[in-house]
Amino acid sequence: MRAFEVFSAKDSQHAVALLAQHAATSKVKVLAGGTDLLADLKFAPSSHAPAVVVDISRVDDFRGIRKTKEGLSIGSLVTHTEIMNSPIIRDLFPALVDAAHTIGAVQTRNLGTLGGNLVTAVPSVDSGPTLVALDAVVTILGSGGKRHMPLAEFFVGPRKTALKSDELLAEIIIPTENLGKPTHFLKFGLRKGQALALVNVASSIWVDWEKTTFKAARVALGAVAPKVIHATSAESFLEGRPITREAMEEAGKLAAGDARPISDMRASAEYRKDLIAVLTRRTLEGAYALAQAKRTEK
Amino acid sequence: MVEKKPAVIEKEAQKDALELLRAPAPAPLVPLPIEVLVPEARQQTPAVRQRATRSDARTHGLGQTKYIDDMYLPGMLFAKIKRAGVASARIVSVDTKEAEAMPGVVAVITGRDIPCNTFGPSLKDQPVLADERVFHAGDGVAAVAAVTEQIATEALEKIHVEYEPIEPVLDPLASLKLETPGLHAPSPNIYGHKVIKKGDVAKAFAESYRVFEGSFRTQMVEHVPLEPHSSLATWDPNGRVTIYSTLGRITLGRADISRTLGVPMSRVRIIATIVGGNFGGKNEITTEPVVALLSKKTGRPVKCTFTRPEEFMSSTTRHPLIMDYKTGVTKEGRILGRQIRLVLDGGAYCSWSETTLGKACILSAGPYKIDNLYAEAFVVYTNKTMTGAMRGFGAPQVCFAYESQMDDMAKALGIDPLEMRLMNALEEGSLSPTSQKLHSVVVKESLLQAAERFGWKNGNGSANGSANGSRT
Amino acid sequence: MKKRGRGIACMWYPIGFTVAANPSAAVVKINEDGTATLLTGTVETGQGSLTILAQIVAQELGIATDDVHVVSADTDTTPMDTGAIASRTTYVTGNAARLAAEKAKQILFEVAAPVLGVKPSQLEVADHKIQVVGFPQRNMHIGDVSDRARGVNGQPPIGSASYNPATVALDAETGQGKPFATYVYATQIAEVDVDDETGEVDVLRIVASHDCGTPINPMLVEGQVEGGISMGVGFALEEEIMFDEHGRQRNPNLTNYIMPTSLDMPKIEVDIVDSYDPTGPFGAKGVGEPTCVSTAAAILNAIHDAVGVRVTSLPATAEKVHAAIKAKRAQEARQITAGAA
Amino acid sequence: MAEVTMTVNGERRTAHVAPETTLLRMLRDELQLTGSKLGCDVGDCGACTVMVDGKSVNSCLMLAVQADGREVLTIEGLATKEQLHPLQQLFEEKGSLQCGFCGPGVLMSAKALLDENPDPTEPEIRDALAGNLCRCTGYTKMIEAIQAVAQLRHERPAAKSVA
Repeated sequence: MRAFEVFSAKDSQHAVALLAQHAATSKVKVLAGGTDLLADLKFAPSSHAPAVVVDISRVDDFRGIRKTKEGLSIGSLVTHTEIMNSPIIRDLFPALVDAAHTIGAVQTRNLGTLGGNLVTAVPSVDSGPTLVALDAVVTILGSGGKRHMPLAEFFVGPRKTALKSDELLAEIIIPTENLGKPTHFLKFGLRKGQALALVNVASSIWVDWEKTTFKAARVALGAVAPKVIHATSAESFLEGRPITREAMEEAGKLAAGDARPISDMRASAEYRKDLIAVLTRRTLEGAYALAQAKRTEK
Repeated sequence: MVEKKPAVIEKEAQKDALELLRAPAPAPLVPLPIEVLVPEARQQTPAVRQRATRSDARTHGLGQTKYIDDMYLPGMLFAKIKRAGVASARIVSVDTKEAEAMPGVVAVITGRDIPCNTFGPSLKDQPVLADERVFHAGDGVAAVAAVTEQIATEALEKIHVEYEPIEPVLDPLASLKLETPGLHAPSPNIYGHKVIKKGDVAKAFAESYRVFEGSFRTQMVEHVPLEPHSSLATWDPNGRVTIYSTLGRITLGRADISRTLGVPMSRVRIIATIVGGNFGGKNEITTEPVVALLSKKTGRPVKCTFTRPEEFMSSTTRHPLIMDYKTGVTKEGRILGRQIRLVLDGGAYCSWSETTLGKACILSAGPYKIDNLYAEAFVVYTNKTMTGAMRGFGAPQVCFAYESQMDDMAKALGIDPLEMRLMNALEEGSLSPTSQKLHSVVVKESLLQAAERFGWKNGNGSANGSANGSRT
Repeated sequence: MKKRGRGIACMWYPIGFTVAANPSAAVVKINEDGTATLLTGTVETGQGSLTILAQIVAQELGIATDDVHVVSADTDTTPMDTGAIASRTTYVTGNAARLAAEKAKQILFEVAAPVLGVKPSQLEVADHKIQVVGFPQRNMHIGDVSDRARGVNGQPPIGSASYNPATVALDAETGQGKPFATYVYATQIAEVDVDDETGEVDVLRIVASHDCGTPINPMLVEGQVEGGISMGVGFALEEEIMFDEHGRQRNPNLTNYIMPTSLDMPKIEVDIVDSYDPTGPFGAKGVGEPTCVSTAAAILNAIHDAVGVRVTSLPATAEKVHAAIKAKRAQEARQITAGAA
Repeated sequence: MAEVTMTVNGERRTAHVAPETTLLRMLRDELQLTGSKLGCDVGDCGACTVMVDGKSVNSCLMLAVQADGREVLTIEGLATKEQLHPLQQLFEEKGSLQCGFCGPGVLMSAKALLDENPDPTEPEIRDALAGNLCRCTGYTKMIEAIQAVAQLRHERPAAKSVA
């Protein structure tokens, strides 16, 4: 790797101060888990190399998974392994556990963080769809203070987020009204281990058990648009509709229509659309099965 | 006396306990000895058929096996090679001044510094570093020796090469039709051709109940040894060079190194340590002449280890094949005749293409008794990564074709795929496509043994069912 | 929906170079304590060839694998070898090593014969001893004989030999001739699940039945077969170097060049076919390359069996299988329409 | 230059490294612990796997300064002077490694797995090894060896505390 200076932040305030201090004059990168950043920097040409790296991996106030009055807060430095092992997440959102499990392999999941994954903002970001389907909100910390925004808006485009140069992603909040909302995540990759997503889909639903209809259905798609998107036509189609296989099938087709995939070396746009249709239906089936299971538990 | 003894022991035990309390915390419990219940296979006679452990198993497990990249000699420099990045071009100029001026850079060489800049296992069409012409994007054009790997890497950006691009030929079928002169003019573009001819194929097709035709293609793949190519050179004052190398073939490697360096073989010593995977990919020289020349120029040991991208772009790969099969059979499923045409994408240089061509052609009929055969194979240059030796030398490709067609024919004729193979399989004393009388032939035995283990006749694997795992 | 299928593929594969001479030479030194040292120019590249060669020399000398130290891969100290290529080490280098050991052993027989009161031709080796054929109780420890050879007879037991497979050049026009000394044969059967909505292929199980002549070391033979199958799985389903329109590789890294991980590998069951080649060392042929030859064909036939589509180009990615299923359905739909009209 | 102090295989080690130095480079170049291998340098192959504070990580994807003050276990620390680790013993007996280059990483991943889950199922073993690419073995005999070590713990409960 090309030479750079490393400044290690002691806490979140220090991290923001370091960013503000260096971002004005040098090319700065933030180091959390490092799995994406260091891999990127290894073969980077000189034009892309940072002069300064702000290491936030020891910022403890970006850690922790806890229930707050806003909902479930997940610190940006929570690793994928911690998500997989968190009793509260396993209980409330098994889909988040599944999503974390599809990222890299054990070694990268031990290092890689939720915040780091989201900040890459690659269209195929594996942590994205489930959180978007749960209407997650992010907390951003900067020299100007704190601000919040929906995760869906945090993603701006391929490798682009709403973060300003002196800002950091502090936490991800799943709002109270969605705690325990049945959600299902599926990723389709080119192999089973260490797979990169051709597409990934997450659906979350509430069920109106009296009418057996969908309520507040959310379908989020990854890797098929410049950023993670809501399949809005599928979502509005499902609202209030009786839960049937046909409805899920139709939602799949609509979601495929909402997707704007590209053709690249991994797959063609056409194939990605076909996968979206199938995976959307399957995530809806999965979410409904989970809803039924939760209901029986009670 | 009798009563006193326990008292003493008790007292000593107390003392021990007190001492134990004062002692530092005990070291973690060491693993229990694992008793070897059966006598160790390595110590048994007779030795053959023993499941003896490997002689390198222990050093492997301990992380103590020294691969080339684990070797450091005093004063050693690190070399990196600049890759062309263009698939086809004439080199107009190579400017190394800026790189040479970098602090930490000790020496730079280009293709013009190679005493004899051609090598190859059959055709000597490959340069150590390209000097006049680039034939594929992974060609090296210059090399740097520096005090650290990072400085060497950064110096590559400071080497400026001016190219005059030439339209690359990427499609082997286009290359097949290419008017001479070919890519490597004056050599023809089709640089290898082979025919196996036996019996009368036209007559066999005329007598066949059905004639099946199929066309099959395979892709280019990489060996992916986990250990990247690496070599380390050091000269002694008698003008003798020792090269530690990941070569799988040191004798022939020495001939190539001696030739390219213009040094007598008696002054070249090649040592291959344990190699971290080969699969055919480490069967010819790559960085060895480069490190030897840089070491000579600097008077210091020089090591060069491929990056993973170089491993893909600048070592050999498996030949993509385009395979046309035409096979005539009787109603009962006996193969009467087969006609085959193979086109091998030979990449930028010959490398082991001749061997691959020959084996692919000879093996293309499959392990079957076929009296009437016409197999023809061509290998052509393209401006892609060079193709060479890789586990199977064309056999996995042709097996995919002949066994796919076998199943298609079995299905069309309503014959069980296992039965159709058994009916046609080579037997002891059968004549091969080259009319060689074969011995120790066990095709049928292997078919029956695999079918038995699989439960083929019980219908295993044919029912619909759910999977054990899934990517989704 | 997952559709189950099975596919079979068999193959043949030669040992050694095509006609071209590919000799190996070897030197065996029997030490004064009855252990031995083998010098060989071949290279250990992971296959376990040094262990195999040690076993061959040990067998010839009646000693154990552990008693043979192998020095390899140094052009200054080891004899010529064509190298770790063409599945030739066990057969060609193995034959050379066996012959070298036999020559060294012959010296021991000549030393032991007068002591045991027989002719050298009446001696044999067994379990660290040189003994009279038919009278195993009349024996000497191999170390004692070796030490005697050095200390009394003044003839240290060293043997050297070379071996080159017997071939006949191919006719230039018809390609007829004997390109290889011997061949191995094998069958693999694959069981797969194909998701008929996505085209995803799960390889569940591969049964492999391989001929290698006498398995010098069955454990290492299994290891070769298992590894070859993993390469075959990648060849069948995932791996491909891709190029852009300028001829530059698009995926020269392990992120985008998709090779099988532990999660992508099926359960593998290996059987070694009973076989003996009289031209090989103790009946052995070889096993390196042929292990990866029939895997792709077996998997592609299993896909065909599962969903009725023939994918004719590798790798059979999920996308390719999916496209073939779609095309088949479209064709079936057209046929139904045509039939109705 | 940054001063980095960590506990490596039970010993306190200090080195002065450039800030951009990865943990892998520090282990190999500064501490002469060359057991951890560089196979891709971007976290795909797993040949550089070591344990940091009890968790397996790609040492090529961690800066040495990030490991400052932490506990690092490499392949060189797996055996004691008297005794191979059961994983090393079983990998040897079962012929689990061939060329051996991936071995140190695989063994560290296996060790991390058994530390957390002494009795893993086959799918769990496969999942634990998914970050370690091997081209020689098809992973078959590695999985068998890990299963055998787990089995050993059943037979010898005392072995539980040591692996």
